[in-house]
This record gives sequence, structure tokens and C-alpha cells, in this order.
Amino acid sequence: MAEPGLMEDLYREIILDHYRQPRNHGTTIEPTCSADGANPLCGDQVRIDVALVDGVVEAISFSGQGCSISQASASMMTEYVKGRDAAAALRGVEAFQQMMLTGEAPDIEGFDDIAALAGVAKFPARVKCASLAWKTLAQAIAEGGGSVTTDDGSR
Amino acid sequence: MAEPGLMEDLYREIILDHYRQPRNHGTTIEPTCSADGANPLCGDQVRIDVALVDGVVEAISFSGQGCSISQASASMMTEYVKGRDAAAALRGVEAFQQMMLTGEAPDIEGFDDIAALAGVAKFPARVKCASLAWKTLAQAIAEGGGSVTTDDGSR
Amino acid sequence: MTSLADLPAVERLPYDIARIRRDFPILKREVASGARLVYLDNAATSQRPVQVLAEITRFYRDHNANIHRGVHTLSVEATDLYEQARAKVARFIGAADPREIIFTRNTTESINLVAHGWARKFLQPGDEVVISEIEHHSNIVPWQMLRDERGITLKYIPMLPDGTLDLDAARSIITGRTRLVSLTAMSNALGTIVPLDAIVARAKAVGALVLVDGAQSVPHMPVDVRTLGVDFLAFSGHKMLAPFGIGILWGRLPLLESMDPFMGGGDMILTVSMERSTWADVPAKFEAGTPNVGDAVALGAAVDYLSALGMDAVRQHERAITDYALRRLADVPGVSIFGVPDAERRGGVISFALEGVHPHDIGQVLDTKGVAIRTGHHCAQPVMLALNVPATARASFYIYNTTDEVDALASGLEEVSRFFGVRK
Amino acid sequence: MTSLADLPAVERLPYDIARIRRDFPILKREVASGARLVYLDNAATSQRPVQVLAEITRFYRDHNANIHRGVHTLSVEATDLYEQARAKVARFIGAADPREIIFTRNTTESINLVAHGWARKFLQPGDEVVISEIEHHSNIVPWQMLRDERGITLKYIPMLPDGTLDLDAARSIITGRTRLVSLTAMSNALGTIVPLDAIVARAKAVGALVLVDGAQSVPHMPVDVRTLGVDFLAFSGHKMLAPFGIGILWGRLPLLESMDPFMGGGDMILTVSMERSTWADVPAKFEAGTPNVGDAVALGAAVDYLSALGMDAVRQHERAITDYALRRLADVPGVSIFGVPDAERRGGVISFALEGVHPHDIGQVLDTKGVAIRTGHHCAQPVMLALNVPATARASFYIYNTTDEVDALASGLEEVSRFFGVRK
Ligand SMILES: Cc1ncc(COP(=O)(O)O)c(C=O)c1O
Ligand SMILES: Cc1ncc(COP(=O)(O)O)c(C=O)c1O
Repeated sequence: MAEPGLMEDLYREIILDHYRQPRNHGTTIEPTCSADGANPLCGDQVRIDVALVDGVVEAISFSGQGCSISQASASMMTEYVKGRDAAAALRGVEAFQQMMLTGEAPDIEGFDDIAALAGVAKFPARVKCASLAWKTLAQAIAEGGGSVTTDDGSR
Repeated sequence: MAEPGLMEDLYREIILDHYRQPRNHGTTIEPTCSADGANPLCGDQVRIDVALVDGVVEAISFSGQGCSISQASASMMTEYVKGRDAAAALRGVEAFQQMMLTGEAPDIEGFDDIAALAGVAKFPARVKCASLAWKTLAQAIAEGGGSVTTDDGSR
Repeated sequence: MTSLADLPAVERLPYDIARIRRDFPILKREVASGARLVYLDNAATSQRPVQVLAEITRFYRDHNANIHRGVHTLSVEATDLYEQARAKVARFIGAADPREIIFTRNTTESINLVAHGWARKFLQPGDEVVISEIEHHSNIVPWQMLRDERGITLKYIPMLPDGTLDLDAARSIITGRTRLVSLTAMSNALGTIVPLDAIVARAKAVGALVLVDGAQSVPHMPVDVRTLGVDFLAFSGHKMLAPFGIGILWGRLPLLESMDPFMGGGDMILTVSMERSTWADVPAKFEAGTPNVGDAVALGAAVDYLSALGMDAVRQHERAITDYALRRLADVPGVSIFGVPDAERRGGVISFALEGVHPHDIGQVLDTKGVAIRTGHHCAQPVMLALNVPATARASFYIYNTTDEVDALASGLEEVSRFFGVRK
Repeated sequence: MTSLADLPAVERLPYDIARIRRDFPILKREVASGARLVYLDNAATSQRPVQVLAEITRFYRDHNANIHRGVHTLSVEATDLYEQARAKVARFIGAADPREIIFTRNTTESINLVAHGWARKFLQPGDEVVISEIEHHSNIVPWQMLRDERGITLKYIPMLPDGTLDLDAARSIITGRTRLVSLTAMSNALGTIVPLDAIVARAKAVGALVLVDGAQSVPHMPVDVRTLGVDFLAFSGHKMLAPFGIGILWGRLPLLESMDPFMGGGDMILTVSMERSTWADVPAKFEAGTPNVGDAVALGAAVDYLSALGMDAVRQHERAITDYALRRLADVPGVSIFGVPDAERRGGVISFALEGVHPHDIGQVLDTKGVAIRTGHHCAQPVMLALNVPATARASFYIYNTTDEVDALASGLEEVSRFFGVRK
């Protein structure tokens, strides 16, 4: 691209890789809990299915449509939570939201790839895209199901 | 006054004279028709009583409160219509309204003093004051009574 | 109140695009990447020429006061300027009387005013309001709220796959129970120009009123309420070179006079006592509180600017750009354009998709090239549902856009394709 | 959404009247007679400093775009500036959260919003709304309209002859059926500062909400919603150095969240289908259609300007001017002043009569001396009725007024007396 700085802040190679080859996308699992997320302003939608066995995420799958940032973020999220327990998963959600506010990658195990999304914080219009899958995951695990939106009345 | 031009356009000596010594003000007559006029923006109010005998204004009286322009205009109006027939009175109203639009004194009998009010046309905020008594007169004569306001939704 | 006869004539200027562009200094701006701005988001809001900005400053520096014909000089001047702007707008759309022009905040408020002041007063449960599937949310939600509150029936003229309205269906949807047909003159999502004539004729035949949402037509083509034959016209200053914060509702005078006020407060009353109040005449009745005097005056300058160009010339310029863009974008691999294929039946709005790339990503990458387009549902979710897409990318043109800028969009899109390099 | 913590601090400046006056070039203007302007109509609208005008121009020249977080640079910038202005206003009045700030057109719309979004949703026939006899029409008419539409009861706290409220009466007027007490913090007709504390305590004791009309208080004195302890605060930008066209409603967040939207349209929705729509969160829910972005941003600059002076210093300056004016005008033969006699209990607003001269004539003659005052009922007809006058003459002060200007007013009045030369 013509402007390496700006574009690369957002579209790191690893992000494009997850976008082109999403992990755990549309796979068939036997979920114990699921949630739907929507970003009505963009039309992004995601569904997260989770198989929690003895408090541990045994399997996870996502489906839906969205931009590269939302799809890559969902893909990375599934990789991060798989095999972790519910508490660790929710700590991940917390760390991710924090990263979207500060633009700083958190020092937390398993966030190596995910840290590539830290640059999104500079693009306020895209923060909601990146957060969608994480918010939806929290809904599925903490509430056992339901639906969320990323809209909070802000512009 | 310090600024002869502007102030004298509005406050001609003859106007102040009518204001200080209003003619036909608060006199007791036996009216055949009456009307009330209000200029709600300024709080000006006027009541016109007319004794029409055989189509001729035999007697006329006004009462109410208002600024010098509205009081002087009312006083001059009563002098003008007294002794004229209804048609001539309404022609006077017409000529007066026209004068408020154009700022030109009309060439009509009996308007000599009244022509001093032509300068009011330059002061849009005062046109309603000057017109109040005339509009009220028209209401009394043409409609036989009732009430009018000078408000027309304009600013 | 300034009468139409008192307005100075506006001198017509030749359509000189270089001169026009000089009037918009923002067009020389660069974005963070260093690329020069290519502003193609005009359906969302236009840019403002220096003449309009100068008018705002002049108003506040030289004449600023509250209006209502105060006796002091500034107030008289401000009142005159405000009423002159009203007369300019009236002349611009061919209204017979400046009192038919109500100043609001935007198109949205104009439509809500009709829903409150007219529909809530005159409509009964079971009465029908007809809108269409291609409306902006501003011409949908107020009627849904009215429906839920008052039990009226809300009906939609469907959209055909090419983004036009189903006129055959319209004929049977508009019935003897229809009291109002409220339609956009041009879709902001697809650019479709709606053939109002046929629908207006049908509405009139059944005795219904017609409201036209002119948010996208008044800024871009000649609009004359005398020939339209409708009852209300709503539009926004900010889409036609004027500042934000000033919108317009035009209505036929007897109709406006028959309506209830919308908001209560200062300036819209004749008398107030503790027991009851009486209303001022039109237009004051609908302009409660201190109006947006400064932006109304600036709207007058915007209308003068457009009148000097001539709305026929504006439309001609935009048609030419749109025609060029439709052809140029069709050549970009992977691009598909929504809506009618010819520039004759659409305004300067092109919604499109790029295969394998989400609109958000298109917009983001184009932004680094300086090209500003809008992505999303364009406040027309029913259109998105009908097209079965979550969102579109939309480029929209105005008086200052050039074919070079269309080329910048097209080559930007080629880079977007290369960058994402996906063919799903 | 910009958070309060993200806002840069505003540096406090000394109260230097000469510097302040230089910021308002209109004060150097002459009227037609050649006299220098003496602007004493600040309760109607303030003048605007160059800093605010520059902000408007800067916004439109450099950042203008529609908001809603479009992906392109201009839209991101415009959104940020708009939300920053919201945060600045929140900080200015001590609001905890910028989401509690709704942008409207003016105080009038803010009050109508509460009447529609809260009162129409929650009040039942027989419920009571309490206002006062000294309210501006904007805080009377919306409640009369609600009364006539919904059968609520509207009660007035009476005015005493000195222009203050009858607080004893207030205690019995506010009852267990009172759901809302809506009061001005300062009368625009008489300058009376209302002792809100006692009334708020009574309202809270009976479980009623309190709306404060801050149109005359927020521009002129420190106002902090944390210490006020009320539920809504309405005010207008144009009375506090900002442009026309931007007003504010502050409300407690849970209360705003419980309310129905007012107008329907773009930006206030979450989803729209042909069948139904869902609402966006606060504040977007109440800001239907394209907001007045430019003037909101300029309001941010106005708030910065006032914060740099410090609202305590503003109040102190105005109290001093008012104190001087009360004494100076009392010396003019024939002048009688309405309202409380001390500057401690009134804002910088003085309504007066001149024996034998109608207010219109006072205003007209003063205008030829450059002195701009307001004459009429000041949108407070019940006050005029209570005082038994058709109108008053009103001088009102702001940050840039000087004692020299008060002298110009006083000597102007002496000339008025001489000119009309009547003692009825
Ligand atoms: C006390 C008070 N309330 C309300 C208003 C109405 O303000 P606006 O006209 O800006 O809506 C005013 C302005 O005159 C006022 O002084
Ligand atoms: C067709 C149409 N109608 C209504 C609107 C709403 O205009 P505003 O946001 O200025 O109220 C728009 C603006 O996007 C539009 O394009």
C-alpha cells in the first residue's frame, strides 16, 4: 500500500491472514451456550457457539458476516479461548476491551497474535467491529446466551 | 435631539402634539359600533367607538394605552374620519396601510397631518403601532364590531 | 416579513468548475496519509463555500441580535436578514409566499412537524399513511411512532430489484383510506429518482395529501412546488451548501394554518395567560423559541450561490459526472453497482459492492488515498434488507466534483481489491 | 464518545475587561445615527467573541463532514469534535457523564423534549405539574399544551409584588400529586434569582422531579448539577456566547434512559425494519436527524471562553454592574425599577418604567444614542399582567458591559424624558 504507516497500523499481515483463513469458522460443534452479536451501524453480525465442559472451552465456533477487522478478531478470539477455562476467557475479554481503549497490547498469555489488533484503537469507527466477537463471547459464557449490540448511543 | 434626521423622521412635532393632547380620547359618545384592537407583542390596546348616523361618522372616540406612535395615529385617525362617510373612512384605512408599506404620503384629502406618520415605514417595528387604530376602525365599520390584532406571524 | 418582490435578483454565473472549487478551501486539504481530499460523501452533507462562511461571520460580527422586531437597530437588522432568508428560500423552490417557509433544524424535524401538527390532529385510527421501502429512516420512524400511538395504518410501496418503486403496486396501495403519501424524491441509498408525477396523480385522485422528502432533490436539481403539485416539501440546508442546524418545511398556506403547533414557547404565541394561550400566525406558530437566525441567514447565501449557478446547470453537471462514474466503475473488476444503470433516472449517488471486500474495509482503504465515501446502511435499513446486504459503499457527488476524482475512486478501488486479494 | 478525563484543562485568565471587549468587534459598531453601540440586550441573546466565530469557520474549512463515525478522516474528526463539545458542556455544569447532555436547538426545545419524552409517557390525568408566575413562555406553553391534551393539572407558584416567588404558597401548592416542578433559576423579565433550594427540597419531599430552566442562570453564574440536586436542566447556547441554533438538555442518565424518544428519524434508532424500530441509547435517542454539528463545536469554544474567565468572576462582574446600574438609574427622574432592589438577589437584568413614556418610545429614542435595550413583554406576559403594565423597558448586562455603558443608558433616559416632556 502507498501509506505503510497508517494502513499497517490497522491491517497487519496476521489480521489479513485470519480474515482470509478464519479459524473455527462455521465448524459444527455441540454447544452448551451460544450468543448473537450485532453491530447495527455496520450491519456486522456474529454468532458464537461454545462447548463448555467442566468449565473449560472444549470447542468454539463462530459464524456471521462482517468486515476484515471483525472477522479476524472473531477468529483470533476463538483461538485464544479454546482450551482455556471460563474465567480466563472472561479475563481475555476484559484485556481486549482495555486494549481498544488504550491502544496498548496487554501483557497476557496467549495475546501474541491478538496484539496486532491494538492499532484498531486509533480508528474509533472500527473499535466496535473489533469488539463485537468478544462482547458476544462474554454474553455466551457469563450469561449463558442471549444477544448483544455494540451500540452505546455514542457516535 | 442629537440626531435630527432619524428621530425627526419618526417623531414629527405634529405627532408629539397629538400624543400629548390626543383628540377624541376617552370622550363619551353613543356608539353604533365599536371594536377592540391589540398589538400583543407591545401590549398596545385600543378601543374605538363610532357613532355612524346615515352612513356618516357623527362621533368617534378612542381609548386604550400604547406608545406615542399608536396614540398619535389613533388621535389623527379620529380627526380624519369624523364627518366623513363610511366609504371614505375605509378609503382612509386603505391609504394609511399603503403609506406604511411605501413610506410615501398618499395624495388624499384630509391626510395633511397624517402624512407626518409616513416616516414610520422606515421603522418596521413601529408599523404595527401606527396601524393598530386604523385596523380597529375598519373592523368596527366594515364588520360592525369584534376585535383585531396586528400580529400576522411576521417577526 | 420580506416579500418576494423586495428580493434583489441573483445574477447567473457560468458553470466554471475551477472557480467553484476555489470557493471550497477544504478541497485542498490533505488527510493523515498526505493524500489530497477527494470528497465523495455529499449525500451525507455537502461542503460549504467561503461565501456562506463569510455570511455567518458577517452576521455575527455586524448584525447579531435576537429577532422579533425589537426596536433597536441590531434587532431590526437581524429580523430583516432572517426574513430575507425566508423569502430567498421561497423564491428558490417557487413558493408563492414566504410565510409558507418554516425554518426547522433539518429534514427530520420537518417531517416530525407534519406528523405532530397535521397527522396527530387530523388522522383517525384506520386512516392510512403510505410511504415506500426506499425511504430514509427520517421518513419511516415518525410514521411508525404515529402508528403505534394512534392506530393509523402504515403501508409501503415496495422497491423493485433495480431500486425503483413498484408503480403498479402503488396504484393499489393508495386507496380511499389513504390520507397522506410521504415519499422521497430521490433515494439517498441508491440514487433512484422517484417519478413523483404518477404517484401524486393517484394520491390526488383519492384525496390524499402528499409530502415530498426533498433532502436529496432540492440540493441537486430544479424543484418547483408549483409544478410538483404537492402539499409539503421537507429538506435540509446542510446538504445544499448551508450550515448544519437549519432545515425547511414548505407547506401550502391554508394547510399550515389549519395545523396545530408542534412545540410550545416564546415567539409562537399571540397571547399567554396562566389559563390559556393563543397561537401566532404562520410561520411563527411553528418556530417556538429563539430560531437559528445565523444559520438561516447563511442558508440565504447558500441559496444565492446555487441560484447563480442555476439548478439546471447543477443537475447537468451531476448527471455528467454520474454517467462517467457509472461507466468508469463498471470497468473495475469485482465492482457491482446497485440501482438503475442510467444517469438519467438517478441522482449523483452510487451505491456499490466490491467482491470479497466488506464496505468498511473499502472505505477505510480509500480513506488512506484521500477518497472519502460513506459505508453502512445509509439510514435506509429496509433497502439493505431488500438487497440482502448488510451495508453498501456509497460515493455521492456535488457541484465541485470532477471526473479526475471519479478516476481517483476507481483506481483506489483497484488497489483495495489487490490489497485484500480475496475472491471468496 | 469523549470522556471527561480526555478533555484538556482550560487555563484561567484574569478578568480584563479591555481584553474581553476586544474579543467582541461588534461593540465597536455604530448605529445609523453615528452613535457607538451600547449593547444592553443580553438577556435576549449575547454577542459572540472572535474565538467562537473562528471555531465555526475552522470547523467548516478544515473538518466538515456528517458524523456517526463514518470511516473517512473528516467524519472521524467531525464526530470527535462534536463529542468533545458534549464533554465540555458536561464538565461546565458538573455533569458526571457526557451522555447526560442532549443537544437541542434551544431551551424551548429542551423543555418540549421533557414534556414529550417524559411527561407524555409517565403522567396520568390528575397528576400535577407546578410552574410559577414568573416563567418565560417556554416554560408555560408546553405544560399548557400537555394539560389540554392529557388532562394533567397545571399549578402556578404566585409572584409577590417585588418579583420574587411566594415560597410559603409554594409549600402548599406542591403536593403529593405533584410529579414535576419546572422553574426558572432566574427571571428574564425581572432578574429575580429564584432560591431553588427550598423548592427543590419540598419537591423531593413529595417525590416530584425538578426541571430547572437555566436559560438565564447558566450563562451568568456558576451552575453545578451536583449541588443543585435537580433532575433536568435546560439552557441555550446563544445566550452564552455560542451561536444560535444549539441548546442543551441535561438530565440524570437513568431518567433519560427511561424516557420515550421525541422525534423519530436517522441516528436515533438502533434498527429499523418495515414492521418496527428499536431505539439507540442515550444521547443519540434524542438527537434525531443530522445534528447541528458546527454550532455544537462552537458552543464548546464558548464554554471554554467562559471557563477561562471563571463563572464566579462573571457573576461578580455582573453583580457589580447591576449594583451600579440600580443606583444610577434610581437617580434618573421618573424612572421606577421593577423587582428586588439589591444586586445580590438578582441577575444582570433590570426592567423599568419611565413616567409618561411608553417603553417603545424609550427604546426607540435610546437606539438613536446607540443604546440597545429590549422593550415589550419579554415572553413573560403573566409577569406583565401581575405588574399591571403592558410592557417594560429592560436593560441586561453581560461580561463585556461597563459602568460607562450604564452611564450612557442613564443619560439617554434623561434625554428621553426631556424629549417627550410629558408628566401625565
Ligand atoms: C428564562 C428563559 N427561559 C427560556 C427562554 C427561551 O430560550 P430560547 O428562546 O433560546 O429557547 C429564555 C430566553 O429568552 C429565557 O430567558
Ligand atoms: C432522503 C433523505 N431524507 C432525509 C434525510 C434526513 O436529513 P437530516 O439528517 O438532515 O434530517 C436524508 C439525509 O441523509 C436523506 O438523504
